[in-house]
Amino acid sequence: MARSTTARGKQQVRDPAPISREQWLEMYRKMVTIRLFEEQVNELYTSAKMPGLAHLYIGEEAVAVGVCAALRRDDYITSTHRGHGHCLAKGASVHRMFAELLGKEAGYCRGKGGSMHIADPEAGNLGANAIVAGSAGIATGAALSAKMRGTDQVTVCFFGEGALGQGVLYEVMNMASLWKLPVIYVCEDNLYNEYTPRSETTAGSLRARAEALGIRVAEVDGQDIRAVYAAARDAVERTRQGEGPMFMICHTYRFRGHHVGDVNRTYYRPKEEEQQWMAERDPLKVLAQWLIGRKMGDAGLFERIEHEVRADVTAGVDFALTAPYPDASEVTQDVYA
Amino acid sequence: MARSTTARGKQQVRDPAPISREQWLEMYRKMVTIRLFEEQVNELYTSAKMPGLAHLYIGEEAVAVGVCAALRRDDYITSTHRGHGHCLAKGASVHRMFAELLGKEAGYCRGKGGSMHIADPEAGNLGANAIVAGSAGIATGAALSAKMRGTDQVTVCFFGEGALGQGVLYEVMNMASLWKLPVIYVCEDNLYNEYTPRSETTAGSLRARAEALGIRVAEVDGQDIRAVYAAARDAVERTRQGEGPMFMICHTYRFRGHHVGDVNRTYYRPKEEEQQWMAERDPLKVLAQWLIGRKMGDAGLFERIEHEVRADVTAGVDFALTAPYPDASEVTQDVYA
Amino acid sequence: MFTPSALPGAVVGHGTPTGAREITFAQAIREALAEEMRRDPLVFVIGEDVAEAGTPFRVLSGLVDEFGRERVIDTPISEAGFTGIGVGAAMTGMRPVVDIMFGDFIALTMDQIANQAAKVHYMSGGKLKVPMVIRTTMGATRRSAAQHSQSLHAWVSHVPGLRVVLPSTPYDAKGLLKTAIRDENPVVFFEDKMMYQLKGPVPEEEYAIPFGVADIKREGTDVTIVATSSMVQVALAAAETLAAEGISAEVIDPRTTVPLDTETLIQSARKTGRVIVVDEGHERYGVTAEIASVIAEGAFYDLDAPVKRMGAMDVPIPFSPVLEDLTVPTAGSVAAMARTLCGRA
Amino acid sequence: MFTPSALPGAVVGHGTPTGAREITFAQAIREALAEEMRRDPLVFVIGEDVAEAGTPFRVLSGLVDEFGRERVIDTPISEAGFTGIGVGAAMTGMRPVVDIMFGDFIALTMDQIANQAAKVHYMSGGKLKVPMVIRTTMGATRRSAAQHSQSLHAWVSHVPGLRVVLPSTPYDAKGLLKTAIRDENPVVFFEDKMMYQLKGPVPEEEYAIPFGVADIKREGTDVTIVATSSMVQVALAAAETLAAEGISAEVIDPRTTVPLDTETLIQSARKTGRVIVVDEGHERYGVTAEIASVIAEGAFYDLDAPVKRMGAMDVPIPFSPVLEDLTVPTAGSVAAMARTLCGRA
Ligand SMILES: Cc1ncc(C[n+]2csc(CCOP(=O)(O)OP(=O)(O)O)c2C)c(N)n1
Ligand SMILES: Cc1ncc(C[n+]2csc(CCOP(=O)(O)OP(=O)(O)O)c2C)c(N)n1
Ligand SMILES: [Mg+2]
Ligand SMILES: [Mg+2]
Repeated sequence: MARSTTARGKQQVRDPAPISREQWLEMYRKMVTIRLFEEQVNELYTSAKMPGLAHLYIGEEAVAVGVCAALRRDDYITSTHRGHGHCLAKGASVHRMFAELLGKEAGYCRGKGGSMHIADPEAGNLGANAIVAGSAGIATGAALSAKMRGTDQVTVCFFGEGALGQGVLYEVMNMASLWKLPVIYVCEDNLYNEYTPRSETTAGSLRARAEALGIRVAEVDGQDIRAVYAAARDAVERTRQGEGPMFMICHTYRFRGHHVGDVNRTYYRPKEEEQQWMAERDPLKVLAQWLIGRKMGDAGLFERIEHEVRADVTAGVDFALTAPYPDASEVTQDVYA
Repeated sequence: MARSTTARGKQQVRDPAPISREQWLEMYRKMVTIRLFEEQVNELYTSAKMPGLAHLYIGEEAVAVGVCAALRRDDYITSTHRGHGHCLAKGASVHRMFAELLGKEAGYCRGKGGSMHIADPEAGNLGANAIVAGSAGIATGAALSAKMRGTDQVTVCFFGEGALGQGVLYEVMNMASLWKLPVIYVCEDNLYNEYTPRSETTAGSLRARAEALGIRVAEVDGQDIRAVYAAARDAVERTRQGEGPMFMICHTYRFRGHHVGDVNRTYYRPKEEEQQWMAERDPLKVLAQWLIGRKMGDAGLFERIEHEVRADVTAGVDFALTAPYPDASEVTQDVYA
Repeated sequence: MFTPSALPGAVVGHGTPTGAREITFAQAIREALAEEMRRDPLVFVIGEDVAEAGTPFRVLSGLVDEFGRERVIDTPISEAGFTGIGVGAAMTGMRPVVDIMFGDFIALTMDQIANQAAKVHYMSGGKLKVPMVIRTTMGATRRSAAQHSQSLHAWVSHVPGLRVVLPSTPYDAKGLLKTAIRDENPVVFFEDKMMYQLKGPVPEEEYAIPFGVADIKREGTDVTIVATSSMVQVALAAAETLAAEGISAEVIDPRTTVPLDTETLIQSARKTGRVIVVDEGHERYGVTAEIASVIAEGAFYDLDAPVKRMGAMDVPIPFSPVLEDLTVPTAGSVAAMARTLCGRA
Repeated sequence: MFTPSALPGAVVGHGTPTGAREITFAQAIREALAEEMRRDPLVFVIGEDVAEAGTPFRVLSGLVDEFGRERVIDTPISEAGFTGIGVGAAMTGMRPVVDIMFGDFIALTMDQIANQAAKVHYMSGGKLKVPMVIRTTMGATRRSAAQHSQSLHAWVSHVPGLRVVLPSTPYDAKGLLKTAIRDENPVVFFEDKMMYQLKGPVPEEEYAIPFGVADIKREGTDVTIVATSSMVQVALAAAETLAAEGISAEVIDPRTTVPLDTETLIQSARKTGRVIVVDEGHERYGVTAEIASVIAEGAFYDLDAPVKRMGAMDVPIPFSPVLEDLTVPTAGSVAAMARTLCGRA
């Protein structure tokens, strides 16, 4: 369930928004897409087909999908180094995503951005960012822009809890609160800043940090897409209506390493912890079980969805692997507009 | 009275510490010293004898004096662009202060620092800073250093409420809280960031911002040195004993312009407001009245103190006016240690 | 890579007109902003104390009265934050003019400027752009000490994706700021605090000055003095002195360090065979190094003497006037250098 | 202004020894830190993921086991904050070694580095000092894209009060880091990520390398190649190729850009008459500009050709390998430039 409290701490519990079976199944499909896309990315890395590294979103799918399901296509998002899930959830195609990850011209950034810089303005994605909290200013500025241009667009700024270490986040949240900007700060609290546990990097209380700036906070189970979606829908409504910024804390967990090369992790987090999250808190299973309980789906249906998605992902990676690299002349293009 | 609350908000009221008449009179003398020093600085400016500008501390004397009275000489302070009061309160001599403001070799920084950079390490003053919140990192680092070196030195970081606009302040307060560093953040809330009222620059609650980081907050009437001193003594005791950082909010007001050249102020703050503060909340009068009420002083005594201080200030400015400038060769000295 | 921006209905100006009314550098900046804000409702100003206060330098006085607080936005003391907000606003259709009070404070915004604003267009494969102007200040001798006196344009000139402007006269200030606001890229615009009260001719009619076009502020034949920002005034004063001694100095103002009009600089160097580069940034690893090496390479076979560089002394700017005045090039020191170069010392 | 720091009980080393054991660049860094931390209890390391993780590059692996979490301190993701904490700790008697994971992130710390650390000693009239080392990285071709591939040493080289070190071999890395830690000033120490696995001879016995002393990595007579950091390896490879073609290239590594050993550079330029300056920072307004103009001035009458500069292309670093590889100088492109200079193209 989504708990939403005002800066003053007043509690109000809301039920997940009642939406149709089709919508739930669409969200399920999107989560599966992210899951299979990321598994394929890992495969590309281990088979040395992908240049550089990538930060997988596996385990956190419910956050990106649940939040983006509450957004319009013309609403904005900004993303992070762990951005594949956000990009796909906001509408990116696996074909062009893979192409970007492989540095191909057909990629979203003509191969110039790579995994950490995928931007898809047509879908409202203002770009992933390789600087922790690097998009906090951009997202807040997009919200100011929407307000000044008189549109009712909402901007969602995704970031990990590690971004709370960056002072600029407080600077822009303060201005968003002062100016009642239509921006939602979505904190994906997966318990680790790279290889350091959150408890060693973050004093006091996450939620109190936003509340102290006069920002309303919603704290939800990030593994339960129904809770995420309900909170997001409420937050989007409020911000669109001009109530000012919101801060969403989504408790989640990355099932894999910090990046594809982070294989031996026991020195910073126990295997048992990983296994427990994967066994009990897998967002795909959580939603599937609920759908089954509500007779909205069964094993067969989920297998079919997975089958269809896998076909799309396979087609996407094949497309990308054979797609051409940008021409050498591209290197000096688009430095200036 | 000083109200001290834990990060969790529990209230506990304490009486001003019972200290001797001599100590109160010494604090009074220090406040008068700052007052007359600053009036002389203004005089130097209007008579075009001082290069550049200066930010006067007049009206805020009780904060610097009350806090520094609770410190040992080997405790550290860091100061701001409005730093003359802090420097004098921590033990600087008016002679060398004036010399620095006039760019003379006898100044605390051999004339190289000027009004905004006075440093006096012998007295524990690590320096004023012309970057808003610029000394937050330095002060926190000094506290880490004291802890690592195993001394029980406390560090006080003075700043105006405008410094809450700078993200670095949250970054270092978070680390101070995580590591239980012996540092006290003293926020001089004089209601204005330069020419903009605090209400237009600061959302939510000042105290909640520190509490959210797990830092204990004390909020006091900055015009009443007894309240300031009591809160400071409590804060210094706690931090020295290893309880971790504290955040002190001192409600105060600058009686003069943002700097000596800021004469016409009505466009950003009403004359009546200034007059009321000066008439009712002058820290010198507040203490004098209390001392008179307690039969610890009378008009004659205060006149004598003012007379003595004025003699010192006059001697100091005369010394500085006739003191030699640094030799030209100084310009390339001390770039590297 | 650079093509001058199309300037709707603008007379492209070169050199400085004669017979026009005289206004100050600060007024020129204000006029450019006001005219652009009238022309384009997407242009807005954001920064500290920009509204009623009109900045501590009073450069923006009156703008808030005409355009209101919605378009002249006072911020908290959060340079990194509101610069980042400018980037996001620019990416989504607005045209922010961000005010960074003292150039020293760009140190707080380098991530937003260099890692975000400068790279967004390229990283996105050309899909996103950041039409933002960052107005800030430079220049010493104001007795403001080491943290309020730096000229840090070398930092941003080093970052691909940024344009960097250094006006030296009211005329250039107005014409270049208009171009900056109409440019589709992030532009860092440096105003020397010491020139705000400088008066000069500025025509009433609309004009704009393209980037990458150096201006020959004074023609000469014996020595070329390449100077930026307020150093142009210093160079012109030196040229005056030298003229009296029979040394003919040519004073060239690149006006933008990025893009840099290397052609004009090299041509002049070829003509005179002697070059001094004067800039108020620190000399070491500063703007004078780039300009000097571009000229030394381009005019290699025509130089009669090594290219001389004169930047700010490589020391933090001291407060004491007797020391501070030693740290920046003066008409006297530039003239002396020219005499030496011309074998008249 | 610069005098080499006194190095208690240290053999001052020049050039690279032969016959010593071989270790990697990363091991050399770790050894220097471990030895200095043993020697001086005031030395400590602070940064992100420096303890158990030993940094993402594993450069610090094992340090925490020997020195504990009190002296190898993991921080939040707060570069500005913990750099500022380093400044304060250094001012009060400690000797912090601050770890900034990627050089691109110094953009977040420029106020702490340039406005605070670099100026404290001067602004205080010499009373306070900041003996702090900032270790960070540089270098592209790691497929890390525009925000994780920059070489920003030009920014800090421009700021008086800082020392800037760019080691090119394991031997230099160890000897220079020891000097950096013992120096009384803020030192920015750049490690090229691509060299961490590079092996080279490093003696067992104690040694340190003074700042401001360039190292002639290879002697030659036809052309001088001044190179920094990993570009030294590139230059040496180019020199090898050139030797086979009968072109004798001298490769000089300044090792520190501040202080810069101008004497050695100029002498070599005088000897060969032809110079190429290679550095991985962006070419425009970069380190190559300063070095090239210093040489062009100092060796003016002995140069047979203009000093050539080769820096990183003036574009944000692209992700795509086929593009990224075009942005940095290579042994091939340096050799080609040398041929042209020597009229062999
Ligand atoms: C300013 C900055 N500092 C450090 C890094 C290196 N880094 C990349 S991801 C990361 C951890 C981020 O943790 P969090 O924000 O919680 O996101 P998560 O990886 O857990 O999704 C770090 C330190 C960076 N990219 N940017
Ligand atoms: C980083 C930075 N931004 C802006 C300024 C310009 N400035 C100097 S003082 C000041 C206002 C500070 O207000 P506050 O912190 O409340 O201190 P007060 O002047 O009220 O004592 C500003 C904006 C600065 N010195 N540093
Ligand atoms: Mg995390
Ligand atoms: Mg204030």
